[in-house]
Amino acid sequence: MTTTVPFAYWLILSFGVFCFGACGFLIRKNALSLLICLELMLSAVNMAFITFARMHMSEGGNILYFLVITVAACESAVGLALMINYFRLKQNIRLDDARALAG
Amino acid sequence: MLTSDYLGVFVLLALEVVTGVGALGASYFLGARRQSPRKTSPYECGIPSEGAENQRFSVKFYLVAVSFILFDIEAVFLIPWALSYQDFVHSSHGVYAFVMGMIFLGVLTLGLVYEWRKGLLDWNK
Amino acid sequence: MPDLHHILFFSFAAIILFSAGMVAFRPRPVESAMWLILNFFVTAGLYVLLGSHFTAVIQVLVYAGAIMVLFVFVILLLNLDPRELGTEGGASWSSLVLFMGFLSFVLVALQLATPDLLKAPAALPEASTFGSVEAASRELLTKYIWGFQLSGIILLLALIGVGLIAYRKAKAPQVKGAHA
Amino acid sequence: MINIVLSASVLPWVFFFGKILFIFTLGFGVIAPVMIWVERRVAAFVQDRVGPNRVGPLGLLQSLADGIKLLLKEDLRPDEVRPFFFILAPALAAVPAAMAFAVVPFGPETTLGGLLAEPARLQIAPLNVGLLYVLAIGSLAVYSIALAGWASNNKFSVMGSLRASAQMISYELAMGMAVVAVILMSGSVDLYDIVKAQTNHWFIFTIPGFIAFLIFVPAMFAETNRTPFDLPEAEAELVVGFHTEYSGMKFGLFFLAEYVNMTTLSAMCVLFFFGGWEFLPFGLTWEGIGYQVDQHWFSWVIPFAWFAAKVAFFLFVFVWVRWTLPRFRYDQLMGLGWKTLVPIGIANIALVAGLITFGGGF
Repeated sequence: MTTTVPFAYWLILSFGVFCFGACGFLIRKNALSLLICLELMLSAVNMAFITFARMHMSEGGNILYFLVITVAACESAVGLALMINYFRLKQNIRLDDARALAG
Repeated sequence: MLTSDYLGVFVLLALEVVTGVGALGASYFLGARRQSPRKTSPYECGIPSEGAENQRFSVKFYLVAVSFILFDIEAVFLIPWALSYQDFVHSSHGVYAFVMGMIFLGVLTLGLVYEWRKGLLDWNK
Repeated sequence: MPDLHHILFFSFAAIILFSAGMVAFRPRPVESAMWLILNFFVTAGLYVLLGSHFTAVIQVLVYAGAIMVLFVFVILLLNLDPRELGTEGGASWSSLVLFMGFLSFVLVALQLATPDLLKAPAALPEASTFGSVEAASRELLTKYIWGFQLSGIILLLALIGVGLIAYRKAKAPQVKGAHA
Repeated sequence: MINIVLSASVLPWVFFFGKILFIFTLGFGVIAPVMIWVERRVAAFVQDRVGPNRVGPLGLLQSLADGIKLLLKEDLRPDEVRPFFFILAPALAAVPAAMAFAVVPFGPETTLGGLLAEPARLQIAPLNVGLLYVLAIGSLAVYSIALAGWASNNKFSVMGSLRASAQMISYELAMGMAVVAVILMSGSVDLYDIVKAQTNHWFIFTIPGFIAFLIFVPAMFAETNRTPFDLPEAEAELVVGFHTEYSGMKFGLFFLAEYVNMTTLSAMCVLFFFGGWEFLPFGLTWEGIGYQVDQHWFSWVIPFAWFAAKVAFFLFVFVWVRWTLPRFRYDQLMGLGWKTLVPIGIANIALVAGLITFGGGF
């Protein structure tokens, strides 16, 4: 019982999802949707990892998938902490107002 | 067929969603319909609601959610370790697996101790 | 040749791409968060098709079950109204062109670089333990032990980081609002 | 008609859908209404009154009457409520709890008295990632509560849903620690092997198993928002918590979801610590005492009835505790979750690992 779909389709699908994430990342004006699009991009990258793991029949891909998920979780936790601090200072999370690098 | 294992899960999910939506649909059509302004205002023991509608809440809930994620992933990391632990013991690498597990648990307890000392866990202001 | 796998793959792929589009282009963060949860679920189904069950379960357990809970919590917590969210750029034409550009570049690259990617993949050997939980955990504990320990340390660092950034002692002004 | 059903090619599918329909009707149609009736009767008994006895013999049809009443009530939708999520939350309330039932092995491996070619498991989905699937589905129960509170746009329900979800995720962590200890002891993630690993001694009778059980029970109560952990729904403070704005069948679905959740968690507790469908510990399994599980096609019913009796006992404990224990204050509740259960869980994992490596077995 194996997948009979050529691996090219899997890679194109993962890249399509990555493109959606990247475009969403570039368009969005508020920090929350930015982080959500970031998670989408990371999920697309994971899809590519698993396709390559299945292509080369190596467990390494699955383990690397596991590690990428950990880093994604830490990144979203810290990203949201920064966003809450930003919200405390400026009472909104519009990214257009984040001009002064003085923080 | 490996995916046939998940067929059972899929059919059970379909059955439940159908019952959930079916019950709501039935009550939508069967139920009486008498809308009145008092009925559709937010419920506050009968008195008309006052105070800001969308309030903000203390950041404590966010901190609980964050520590939940980070400890949940540490628990998920422990599961593969626990799973292959007995194989390591049988192949006489028990001490290796034990030491690796204890290092990981130590890092995990370090995080918990940090949270405890910093007061992220105690709830009253 | 519509065998079961092709049908399943293309239906899952359609749902994933549609929900990814909705995540990127829906203005309100709540809806994009919900579409993202659906995306993670169907991706887990895709991983089952690929044969790696361990990653499918981890995807549901960690992504859809933990990270998205944090996002839904923050959305609930902040309870933003549009004024604070910032005017939405929306799906302007420039983004669509950008997207098409990315995609077409990859299609060409794939065609030229590795033609054998387009052939049907080799069958999974019958007794192979690829993707099963036992194989992944044995590999994690032997070959990738560094990844195992360093992830523990990364999680600890993230915890300390969040503790420093987001937590103020009671004296600082809380996020304005009732004390829950 | 019978020989069509029994012909070799159709039988596996009949067996497959038979299992699903059996578990589904049992879970939604039988256990939830009977549990509502049991709860009201036990509550009445504790408070020295009679409880429902008008509708049907001994009031058994009372929950059916309530169900029809809820169906006929008005589908009230308060204004400025987020409509899509307001309806999505109750519809998906019972789904995670019932989905976890797909992996519960409710009986021994059987060939239905020779009808099936090779012994098939009495599980809807024989996944080898059983326990991880249960944890994954368990972590989705938070969404319906969080959405319900946020969608009904009412101060009390948002506060109630925030508190309820914060409590659920904290105790989910404690449950994860208990589950890791069970995996360590049984050495496998498949629920079937966990039950098989308990043939000669149930995990409740081992020291680390008992500690894991002590962690699992409060986590069970907290996951289903039952007393003593039902502060988010405490009538006195928060009106009714996250389902304040819900009435009619939507409230009925939340009510049903609570009971399905209780059944799933009791089944998990029986599987992890009380040897699932096996008769007694210390080798007295069904084969041990000479009962042929595979003789007739209906002979799996006895072990299943024994498993159902154990689950029923835990459901009774749920109801019994509700009318005896006082309610926790919220900071005590979170303190217990984070400051006692999680550290004990970590220490228990270290204890089990040490016992297996150096102590030669727990």
